[in-house]
Amino acid sequence: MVDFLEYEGKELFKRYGIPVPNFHVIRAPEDVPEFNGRMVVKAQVPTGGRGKRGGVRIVNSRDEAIKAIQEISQISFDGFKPEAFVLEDAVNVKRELYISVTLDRSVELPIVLASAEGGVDINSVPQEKIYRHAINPFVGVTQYLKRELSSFLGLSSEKAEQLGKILEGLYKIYDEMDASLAEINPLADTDSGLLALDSKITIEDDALFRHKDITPKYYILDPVEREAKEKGLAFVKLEGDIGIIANGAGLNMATIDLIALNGGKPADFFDLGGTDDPQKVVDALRLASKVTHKVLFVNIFGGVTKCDTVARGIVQAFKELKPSFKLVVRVRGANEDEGRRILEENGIRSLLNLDEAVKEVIRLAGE
Amino acid sequence: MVDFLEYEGKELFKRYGIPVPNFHVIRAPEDVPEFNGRMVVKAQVPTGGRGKRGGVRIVNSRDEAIKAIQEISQISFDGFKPEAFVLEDAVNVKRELYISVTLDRSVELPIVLASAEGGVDINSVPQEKIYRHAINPFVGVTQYLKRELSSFLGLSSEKAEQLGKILEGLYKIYDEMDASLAEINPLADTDSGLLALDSKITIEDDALFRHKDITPKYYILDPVEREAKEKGLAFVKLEGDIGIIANGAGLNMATIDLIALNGGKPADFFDLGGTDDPQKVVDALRLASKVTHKVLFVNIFGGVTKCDTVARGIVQAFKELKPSFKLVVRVRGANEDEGRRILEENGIRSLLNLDEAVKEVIRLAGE
Amino acid sequence: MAIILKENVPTIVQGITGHQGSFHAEQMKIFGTNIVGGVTPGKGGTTVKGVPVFNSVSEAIRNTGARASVVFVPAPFAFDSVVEAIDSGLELVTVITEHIPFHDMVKLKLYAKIRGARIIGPNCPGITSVGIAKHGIMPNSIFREGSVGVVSRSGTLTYEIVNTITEAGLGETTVIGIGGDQVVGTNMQEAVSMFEDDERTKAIVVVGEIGGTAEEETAELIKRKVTKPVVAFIAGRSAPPGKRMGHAGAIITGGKGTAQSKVEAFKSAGVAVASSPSEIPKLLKERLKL
Amino acid sequence: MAIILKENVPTIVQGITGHQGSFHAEQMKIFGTNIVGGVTPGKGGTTVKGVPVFNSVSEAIRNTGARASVVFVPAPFAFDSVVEAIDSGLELVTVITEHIPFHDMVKLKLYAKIRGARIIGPNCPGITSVGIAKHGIMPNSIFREGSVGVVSRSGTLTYEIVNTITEAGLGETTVIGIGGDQVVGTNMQEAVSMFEDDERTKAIVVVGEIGGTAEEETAELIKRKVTKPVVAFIAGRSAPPGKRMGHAGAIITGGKGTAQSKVEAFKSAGVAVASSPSEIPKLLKERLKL
Repeated sequence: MVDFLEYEGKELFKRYGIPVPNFHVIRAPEDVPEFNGRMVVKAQVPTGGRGKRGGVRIVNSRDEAIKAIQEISQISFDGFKPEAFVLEDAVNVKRELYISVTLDRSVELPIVLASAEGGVDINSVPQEKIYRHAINPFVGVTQYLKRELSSFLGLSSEKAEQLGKILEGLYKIYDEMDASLAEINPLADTDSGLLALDSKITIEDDALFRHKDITPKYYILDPVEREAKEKGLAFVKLEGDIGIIANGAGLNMATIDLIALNGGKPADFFDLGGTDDPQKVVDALRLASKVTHKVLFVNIFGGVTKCDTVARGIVQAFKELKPSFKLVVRVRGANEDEGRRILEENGIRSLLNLDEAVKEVIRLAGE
Repeated sequence: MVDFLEYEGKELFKRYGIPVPNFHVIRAPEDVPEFNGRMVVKAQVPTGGRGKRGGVRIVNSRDEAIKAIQEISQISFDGFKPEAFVLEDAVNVKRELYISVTLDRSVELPIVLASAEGGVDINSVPQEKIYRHAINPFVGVTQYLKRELSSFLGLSSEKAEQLGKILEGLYKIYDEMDASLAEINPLADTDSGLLALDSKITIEDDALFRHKDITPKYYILDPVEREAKEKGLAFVKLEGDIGIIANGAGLNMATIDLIALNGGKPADFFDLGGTDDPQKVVDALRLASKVTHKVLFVNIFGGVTKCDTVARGIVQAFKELKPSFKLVVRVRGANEDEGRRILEENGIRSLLNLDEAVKEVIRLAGE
Repeated sequence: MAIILKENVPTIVQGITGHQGSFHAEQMKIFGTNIVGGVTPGKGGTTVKGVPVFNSVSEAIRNTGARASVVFVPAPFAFDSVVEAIDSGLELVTVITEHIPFHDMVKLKLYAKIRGARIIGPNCPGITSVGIAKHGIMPNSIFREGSVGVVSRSGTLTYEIVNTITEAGLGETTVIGIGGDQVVGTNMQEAVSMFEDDERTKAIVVVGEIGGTAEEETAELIKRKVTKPVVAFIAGRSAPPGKRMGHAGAIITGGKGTAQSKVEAFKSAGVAVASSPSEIPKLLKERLKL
Repeated sequence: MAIILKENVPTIVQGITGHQGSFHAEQMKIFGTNIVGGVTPGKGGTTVKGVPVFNSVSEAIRNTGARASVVFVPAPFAFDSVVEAIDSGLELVTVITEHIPFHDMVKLKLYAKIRGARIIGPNCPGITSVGIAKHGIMPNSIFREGSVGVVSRSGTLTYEIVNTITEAGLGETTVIGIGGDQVVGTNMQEAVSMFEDDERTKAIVVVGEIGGTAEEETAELIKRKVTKPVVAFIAGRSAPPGKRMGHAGAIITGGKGTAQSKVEAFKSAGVAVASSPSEIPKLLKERLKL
């Protein structure tokens, strides 16, 4: 998942005809231009609520702007330091509106969400104050949708026309950029028209093959999690002391649930997925060994991934890494006998029954 | 229906990434540039078969080009004089291919037609030598269609890629320009790649509201037909001596058929359509009076168009125009009594039965 | 029963404030159609001939429970109006509007399929199920309840023929004018197929014309599965090739769509082809052994 | 009978020359699936494990009469391959490929509706009708003919659960893995509805997970119309909000898609919710009074 920073999203907005205030991207104090009038300095961070933490300041001169930037640079936003700043014209806002295009999984279509109560997290707005309307990708934004939406937001006919164009641009971003979210919050209603004051654009990794110009930047603080992400490994970090490696997302989830149900604390899980490559097992164990676990539980139901392949990977990894954690292995399915034999030959005990294996894991974690 | 001239189509091709030879549009001899090498002069006329009639010449110098233009200007192409000329680089053609996108009424989808036997009227190419493939407008040109098409035309992988782009461009023209036909014939297969040597683009009048930049130019020789077209009146010219005015296209067709079936010769028909406006009746009669008819047959089945409205129009037109032809009026349906009364008061006899009216028309035409 | 319009469903008129829309809303009401509202954006809250007007189809549905609409809005806005009708959940959308680009109709037809809606038209007189309801602009006076199903590509020619059938002492179940355009929401084959399945319909009249291959495909269908007597009439027998005969769809191109081909196709399918409208009731009576 | 895969239809493998495609083509054949061909553009004329390879789906259909396909082509080409399959007239397209953008799936699903085709997946193990055929990658060894219908958003967890059911002496009618993505061709509600209508299926197992509202909607459906006993298992009960749990669709966002909400929805619909895979056969036996 690629999250665009505010300024990256706003550059996209400009390209798609969505009006934004004039702004400069500031990477260093010397980038700040001389200016007259009121402007706003905004920290560019991949996390919400920056305003409340002092990441947004009104400034009236170049000096004030530089001072603000220096001060904001000291703030940590959920662990992130600002990479850059937006310096933009301050706008007299009459109302803050909300509008976004995202996927509605229930109707399996893109949906427009809008509200006259913008500027806050849309999840905190009561349902009845949110306008929802599906868009069929084969038809796109219709005139009647624009009319309904403008009427819901109580806009004058002139602003209704502007909103229509904004909605078309936002839907085009969603569609052409394969976005999972294209959001303007707030969309400022001002005397001189509508203006996008902030942007939130998210693109799924799956679609990046169509967007070679986008360099994925992942805002992940945990180094192990980031390494896994960068290598395209399916690793999920949790809190706890029991590491889990399984093949398949569903089996992984079921495994952590079983551990938790029996009183254990899952630390993370690593999904071997559906390829039969022993190196992947070694990679998984290497990553696991970077995290302090008490117990590592390898739970395999062999299909595409064969039990013997996993066994070989485990044996190889243990030789290389000599990890400190205790290991519980459970193998079932394709080539389970061969897998168990390989493990046994290398002094690793394995179990067949999932419930029993989980009990063993809990026992070892409690030692 | 708007037909683009060759150069207008080629300008569109360039905009949509379809390769064409370098060309100049020549409206007067002084537009001809100095050049080296072989070029072609082509008359810009809204009709086919110009080559056979001397409308295309190879030239080797500016002087030759000017001479060719002057000579071609004397030729009549189905009654049309060339409005302009295309002067373009002569191309060494290895094969002439055909490709077009049009509507397939049977499957109700756009269709790609292609053949390795281009350069001739596609209707003269045997069916088995024509590739046909529907395009769903919600999906557009697919990769597998491009592969199939290139394989059908026997193109190398490099030219296959070029063909894919040409097909995409051609389909985009069809779709974005609301074309009813977007045709390249011939598409030249040359050593340096594929090149569109001619263009045929047709746009339905119905779609012109979306294309304000297109000024409809109608290539109609008959002055009455052209006047009707320009005024948006539904007038169809045939050969014969009996004029027909009816309301509705189907009723008009059925009326000319009945006339023909009974040995008469329909001269033209005018469709009053579905609006209840006496002025339209007057317009129809005015146009009819410009053509020499022996008999004019007005056949109305009143619905939206009321019989009394038509009657009033006829009376008014006869006062204004005093036409020389004999008139037969048949009115049925909405307000038929009132219509007949108005006609009778003004000394115009009318009939109720269609078959009888047709017999009367034939009788009068035979007098 | 009847086809398509099998019950008097609550119906709205899109574009009711226009000249045509208001006139025919009233005519439909006089026929007995359950017209419950109209839609014209910006005119919500007013009434036209006693019919309440709403700003949007969904507003009309919320207030009236409408399930079908008849569309009179001008061609440039028709695509959007039909999408609105379909999106809002209407089952049947009869489009009277003419001059809608066929590109729009290709898309609308596919879209209706996704949503399970039916479009009739455009550029058509609509549908009348005698004794049930009328959606469209056919004259109220020409019908008589009976057992003949009529499907036609034409408008006034349909009235002429229906009137002939009625005057001959026969009557109609449903009369559907599918429209004269190249791409129509409901086509001739579908209508004939539904008439075949309709219990009350005893004979089918098909009014075709030059252009396209709908008649040929209908003839194939008749050969394959239609057991009821069919009488056909083809308009445009004397039309020259390459000329558009008034209807957008009525044109012979590349040697295809000639009247001759259609007449032959029908004849080879055992269909009685009338050479004039007045012959139709005679052929019907023969086939129905009346 | 079974659901969806009711007979051993002639089937092709799209992307058969790849590692996964060729391996599973063979596995499917071993299971008894009627694999008649494969498609890889440019590899036409060759064979893979005795299966003839064609350049296009239409070529494969002309030569083999195929009516279904299993798709293994990489994600960037999957949209096109599925459109090709649908355009060529295949009825059932099972997509194993993972990482297809959900934008593509939204469109494919609508497109399949236009053409009357069914898509299963993507990012799924496929469908197995025990005793009939297997389309996909489920291990051949875990099944036993029986009366339990299984629908699951997962892959290996499905194998685990099916294996547990089989080892407990029960057996399956059809096992369908609908896939772990946000938008899937055939969804949980449809599968449950078809199991309800399938005569041979006596009980239904639903394997859900966090994310989306498919389970809640399925619970609604069960309340409304399902008479057969249903046992559910929800994966991800201990998953924190905002984390994508491996599957693209397994994420709790804006407070929606929690395991708690799903478990409660099922319970209120009278569904037995298992807290571990091994509990499922016990609950099944109780409900089936075995």
